[in-house]
Amino acid sequence: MSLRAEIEVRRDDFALSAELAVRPGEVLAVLGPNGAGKSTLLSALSGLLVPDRGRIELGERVWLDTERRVHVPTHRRGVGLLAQNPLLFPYLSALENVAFGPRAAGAGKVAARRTAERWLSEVDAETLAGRRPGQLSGGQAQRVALARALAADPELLLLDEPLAALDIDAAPAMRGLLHRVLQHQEHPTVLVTHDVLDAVVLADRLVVLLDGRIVEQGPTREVLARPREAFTARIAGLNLLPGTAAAGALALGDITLTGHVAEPLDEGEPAAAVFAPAAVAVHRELPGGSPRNAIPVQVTGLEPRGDVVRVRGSVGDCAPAADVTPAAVADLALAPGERVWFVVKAAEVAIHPLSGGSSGA
Amino acid sequence: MSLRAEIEVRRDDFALSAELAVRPGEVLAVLGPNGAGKSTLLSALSGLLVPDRGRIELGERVWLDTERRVHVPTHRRGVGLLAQNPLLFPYLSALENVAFGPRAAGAGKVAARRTAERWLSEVDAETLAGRRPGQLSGGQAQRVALARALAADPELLLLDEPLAALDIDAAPAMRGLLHRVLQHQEHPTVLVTHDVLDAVVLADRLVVLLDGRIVEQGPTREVLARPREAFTARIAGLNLLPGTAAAGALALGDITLTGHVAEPLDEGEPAAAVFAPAAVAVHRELPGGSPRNAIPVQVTGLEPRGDVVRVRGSVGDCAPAADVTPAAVADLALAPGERVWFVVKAAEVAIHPLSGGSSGA
Amino acid sequence: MPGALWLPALLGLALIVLPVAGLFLRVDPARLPALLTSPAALDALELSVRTGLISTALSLVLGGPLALVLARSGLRGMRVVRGLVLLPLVLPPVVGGLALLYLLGRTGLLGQALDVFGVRLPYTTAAVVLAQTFVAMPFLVVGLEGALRTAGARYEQVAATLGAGPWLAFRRVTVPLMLPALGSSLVLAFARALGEFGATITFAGSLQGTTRTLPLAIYTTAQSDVDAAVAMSLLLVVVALLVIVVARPRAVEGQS
Amino acid sequence: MPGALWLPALLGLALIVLPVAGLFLRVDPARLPALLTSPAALDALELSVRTGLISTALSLVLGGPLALVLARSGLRGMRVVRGLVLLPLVLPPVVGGLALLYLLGRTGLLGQALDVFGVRLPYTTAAVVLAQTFVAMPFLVVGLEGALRTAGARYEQVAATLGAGPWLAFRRVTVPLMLPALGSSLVLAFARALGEFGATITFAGSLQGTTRTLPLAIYTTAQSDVDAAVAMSLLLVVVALLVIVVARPRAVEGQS
Amino acid sequence: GSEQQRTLTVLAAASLTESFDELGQRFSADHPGVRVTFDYQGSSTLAEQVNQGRAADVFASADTRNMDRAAANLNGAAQPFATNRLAIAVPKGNPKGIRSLADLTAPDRVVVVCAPQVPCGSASEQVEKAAGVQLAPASEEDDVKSVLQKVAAGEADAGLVYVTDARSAADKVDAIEFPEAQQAVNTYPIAALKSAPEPELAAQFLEYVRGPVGREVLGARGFAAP
Ligand SMILES: Nc1ncnc2c1ncn2[C@@H]1O[C@H](COP(=O)(O)OP(=O)(O)OP(=O)(O)O)[C@@H](O)[C@H]1O
Ligand SMILES: Nc1ncnc2c1ncn2[C@@H]1O[C@H](COP(=O)(O)OP(=O)(O)OP(=O)(O)O)[C@@H](O)[C@H]1O
Ligand code: MOO
Ligand SMILES: [Mg+2]
Ligand SMILES: [Mg+2]
Repeated sequence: MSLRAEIEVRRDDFALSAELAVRPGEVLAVLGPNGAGKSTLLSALSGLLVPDRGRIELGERVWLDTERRVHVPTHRRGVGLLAQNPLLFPYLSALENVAFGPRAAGAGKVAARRTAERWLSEVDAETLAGRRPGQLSGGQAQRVALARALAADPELLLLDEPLAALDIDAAPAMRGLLHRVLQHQEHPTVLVTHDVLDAVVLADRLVVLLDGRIVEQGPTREVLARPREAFTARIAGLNLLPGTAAAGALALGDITLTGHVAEPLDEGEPAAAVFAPAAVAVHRELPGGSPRNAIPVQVTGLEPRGDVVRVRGSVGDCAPAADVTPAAVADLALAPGERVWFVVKAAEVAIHPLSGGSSGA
Repeated sequence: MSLRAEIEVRRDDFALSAELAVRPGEVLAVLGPNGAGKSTLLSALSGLLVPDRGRIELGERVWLDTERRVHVPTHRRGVGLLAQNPLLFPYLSALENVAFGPRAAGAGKVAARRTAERWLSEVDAETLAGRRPGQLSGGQAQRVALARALAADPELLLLDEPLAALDIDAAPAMRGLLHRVLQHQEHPTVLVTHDVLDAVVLADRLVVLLDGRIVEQGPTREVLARPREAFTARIAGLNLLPGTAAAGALALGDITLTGHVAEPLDEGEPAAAVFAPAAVAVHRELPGGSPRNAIPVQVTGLEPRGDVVRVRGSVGDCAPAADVTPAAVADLALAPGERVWFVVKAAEVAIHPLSGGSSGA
Repeated sequence: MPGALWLPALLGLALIVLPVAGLFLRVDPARLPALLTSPAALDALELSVRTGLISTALSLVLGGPLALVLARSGLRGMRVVRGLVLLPLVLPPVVGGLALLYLLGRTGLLGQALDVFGVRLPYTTAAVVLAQTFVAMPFLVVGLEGALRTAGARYEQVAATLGAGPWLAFRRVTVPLMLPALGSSLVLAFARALGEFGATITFAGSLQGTTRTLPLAIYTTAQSDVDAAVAMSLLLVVVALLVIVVARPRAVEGQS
Repeated sequence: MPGALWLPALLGLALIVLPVAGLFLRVDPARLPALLTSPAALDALELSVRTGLISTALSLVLGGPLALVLARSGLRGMRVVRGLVLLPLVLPPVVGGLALLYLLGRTGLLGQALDVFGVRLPYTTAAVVLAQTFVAMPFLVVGLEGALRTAGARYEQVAATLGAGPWLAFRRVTVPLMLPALGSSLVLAFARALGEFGATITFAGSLQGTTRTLPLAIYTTAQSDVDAAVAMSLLLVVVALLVIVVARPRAVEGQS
Repeated sequence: GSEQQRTLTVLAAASLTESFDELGQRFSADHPGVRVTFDYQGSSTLAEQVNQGRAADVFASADTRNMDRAAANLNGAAQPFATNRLAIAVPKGNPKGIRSLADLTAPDRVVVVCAPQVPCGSASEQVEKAAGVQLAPASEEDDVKSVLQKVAAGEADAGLVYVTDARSAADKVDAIEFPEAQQAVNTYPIAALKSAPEPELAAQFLEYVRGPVGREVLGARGFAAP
């Protein structure tokens, strides 16, 4: 059964207007900045919030149709929601919390208990079975909440940042668990996340929500490989510089960037140059020699990233990044405010058309 | 004023026993898996939880001394705690929430408001000033809570995962903010985090908590560069294979790994080989030629990580990782269960002594 | 908690405890055993406990759902209904008894109809229960409704996302969440039912063994012997304290 | 909310509303204006509202801190104190009045001491206020304490980590958090004070303009003219509903 | 033998409590297998209850007015069985040395009376008029027992109560009789009720109360014959 939804929610100074379709077995990742409306979207899908206008269908069943005044209440939707706040029932043990869904679905006490035990051990929390939520740490509570949502075996699974608060071991483990679970189910799933890794590992398709509107949508890797929005590019870890197309190149004010053009581009058409920070070299002076793309930037920040340092620069409205070694930072005496050159080989730059006039990063 | 603490907390099946010292202006990062006792530690430092035994001093002032029955209540400690749950006062606007600390410190209405406005704009939430917490998204609430904690300008700042729930733009921005704030203050700070990046960027020193005990401690980069615990190694993004020292090498069962030995090692002493996943090449067949370290592993998982794929292997109790390109994954037809060789050049391997008998990864 | 608040708190406690303590200091211990084991006292005690428990149960069965409707229905006009529920509290109990009498008495609106089936309520033990329920139920409703609003519907929503229908959510979420509030509300209602006097004497009369509950017996005794009446009050107080302090299940008090 | 719960809810509402409605249907509208504007009725109304407000305020000032102590002090023995606070609820009000009389009356323990200073409480309006406070305060204490325990100390702890001392945390955290519960508890206390009869007549007597509150006036009137008394009850009910439904500030109801 | 047991239900004015309790016991003793239960309340409340269809055998009121209100539900005419008159009740030993109604008007005297709406209150008004004094009471109570109780507790220097009430509390109050009391003699009527489940017993009880035993018991409590 696939999910088709068209939702409009209006609040004082925020409006959500989204249209989505998720096929059976498919996982749709929703990414977007804080306050973009991700949680609001899940609330509407789950029926906890009644949109001002819209239509939601799962397979043949119409869950919502504001025009025909149809509104199926949450518990009849067979929807499972893992909200941003775990909200474990405080008077039940972890095990009883997880058994709640199976019990609600009609399972006997013993069967529900067994199911709950299985899920608890899946999230690596079997030793916490007897604890009350008040006795769990933040990450432990999050894992139990995840187990509870999964144990209910809903027909539409809605996950709001399921891997938040998890430690460095638990996060990959839970991600792996979700991967296994989601891969083998026939129901659609909507997954809200801030971590592109979750989207990459878990989702088939990806939606980027900005300010209540869907600005990008498509197969995960495709959207990430060819981001059209600066936000998308940033989550993809790629630099995206928007400008206008020129023959085999991109004009960015008075800078021209050459690169590999994926699709035919008309001159003057809006387009973007996309490249990885790792492909960027930083120079104090404009280097001579073989033709290269060189962008004059002002350094705005330095962020260690594991074994490299990410140097953030600013040029016009854009903030491209370069990953360099700590040694290079020291050699170049890089510091915020310094003016340097970001140099990137043409072979590393992809130039994509941009739909609509999206603004700079 | 520096913080010196020695704390023992016992619960049913959990015990925390930690001793720490944080110098004025220093930031101490606390890392550790879920349920390790990080939040418990902060509760004890803030005075919300009275340890069973212990002593806490900030500068000359004794906050806690269970032997002499001294217990200074939280509000007299001048301590600021950003807890894992934002817990904004629900009946106050975002601005009033942030102004609470300055007001408590005796600032006038107008002055407190100005301070609050400044901090709200620091966390990029000035537009949310008038909102009630119920009208904020998860990430927005987190930012307001951070502003509230900082605006109180405490003498000891305790932050429990301050960057959780933040989006890809907000997290670096808040990290930058914290960096600026923490760098210029003379008070000690204790920062709990799951993200090693936070520790690297923000902390001078690092403590690793495992199961209620401090297992590693030292200057951040030093600890991360020379992890003695598998957990530390994993958060550092490095592989750590524990074994016993042999001349210029490490014996790991019947495998011998050669590498750079940082400190003199006695033969037979417990030691570990540490190397980056990026330094690992994956081969189907054991490659011939110049001497290399080759470890036979079984593939247990594949995780896309931005533009590379992290291949997790298992050998004995250890789970080393290799980062390879997606193309390589396809070429080698890597899949869980396959048996392959992890090959790493001796120059990339560092061999460190291990304190005590820490177990495998 | 500001320490200075202990002063008014102790004053408040004194205002309640001192008069009652003073009252009982007047009781002649020598007369106590005889007074407390007289058939009149024992009959009244038994009747009071029995009717008090029944009307508390009735308050729960009717008032619990009413509280839920007030807190959760979200209908307009609930403000007014909430006010109506408080009426029995405002009305002097005697007027409440009159109201019950006029409704359910032989000439009353409903009483006439009941009479056709041979059911006559006034002056029966059932009338005592009704009178007590009338005055006690508002306590339960107000107490529970407040707690329901404070708790909000969050956990019920979580239950819905786990597939729990309204009944299941009610049984397994609302009820357990409300246990502490339910406990204190039930105690309030039971205490009020136990102490009920005016509505009972007006609607149910005062016949030993049938309708003369402990407060009524105390009143009647006071007509001739105030000190004996005070001694009987002691019985009432002891029963109430037993219920409140000892019998009240710990579980119901919530996690502290 | 399970739909089936509407049935008992409506039954419960009917049990409260029908008798009261039936009562008022008996009132002869022609006599109403004269009855309600009689000096006796107006004096009583004025006295009731005045004393009711004062004793509600007193209940707040003494009972609020008491509730806080019960909920937050964490001392042992609070179980028993909590039981003691409920005593005025269990005691038939007349016995409560006696208790006050024996403590504060001319021959009473404290009364004798007060007499030395020329202070005599019985038969004064102050006695009415004391009697009403005695019976009304427990409502406030129980209602507030329940809400305090439900809310827990989390937010007060947050305030402490922001440097707020006990007073500031009390004023800026506890009080605003408790506003909804405070609202309903105050209404309960006011309603109970307004309806108070037995303790007042026993401790304060019944004199028009000084101590004869509306319930006392109603009772006295009922001795000779039941219908007139019922009409006066209408006055009481209207005042109570006004306070509860209209005057009760919206803010106090909490965010729904 | 509960099978044979019959129960007679008597509704009686509160001021009859002690007398009727004793009468009831003696009636039971004279009529084996008969139990008498009493409901003592204010006469007006009882009259109202009778009119609302309360099933009982006998109604004894403290005044004719309330008996008249219940006229429609009486089985036969009400018959007087006792009279009562007011007295001044003062705390034991009469500390303020009160001798007459006029002594009650002294400014510092705390005097308590019944409200005019209840029988003892209207009687008080009549005697005041007869004595030509105007009392300034501290409180107007709803029943005699409340007045008595305030005097007994020492909260009032004096109160106007029935002789019978004063006598029942003889260990706490002294009764001071005064001549004007004769101007407001109160008659107690008794009647069987139409709704009586035990009309036969009701008739017997009426006889008993009005007969020699009744007179003896009532007389001992201070009631006079009608
Ligand atoms: N009850 C409310 N009233 C008014 N505005 C609200 C309310 N709840 C949320 N909002 C606003 O709606 C917008 C969308 O909120 P939502 O919670 O859906 O964001 P989100 O995408 O989930 O963000 P986050 O990543 O921080 O969780 C935000 O701007 C938020 O401030
Ligand atoms: N009230 C309690 N009673 C008993 N055990 C508790 C209680 N609170 C926490 N614990 C346990 O104490 C341990 C430490 O908890 P703590 O919250 O300090 O962990 P943490 O390091 O902050 O974890 P996380 O990263 O998940 O937030 C955990 O095992 C937890 O289950
Ligand atoms: O015996 Mo009465 O009716 O209280 O005056
Ligand atoms: Mg959200
Ligand atoms: Mg924690």
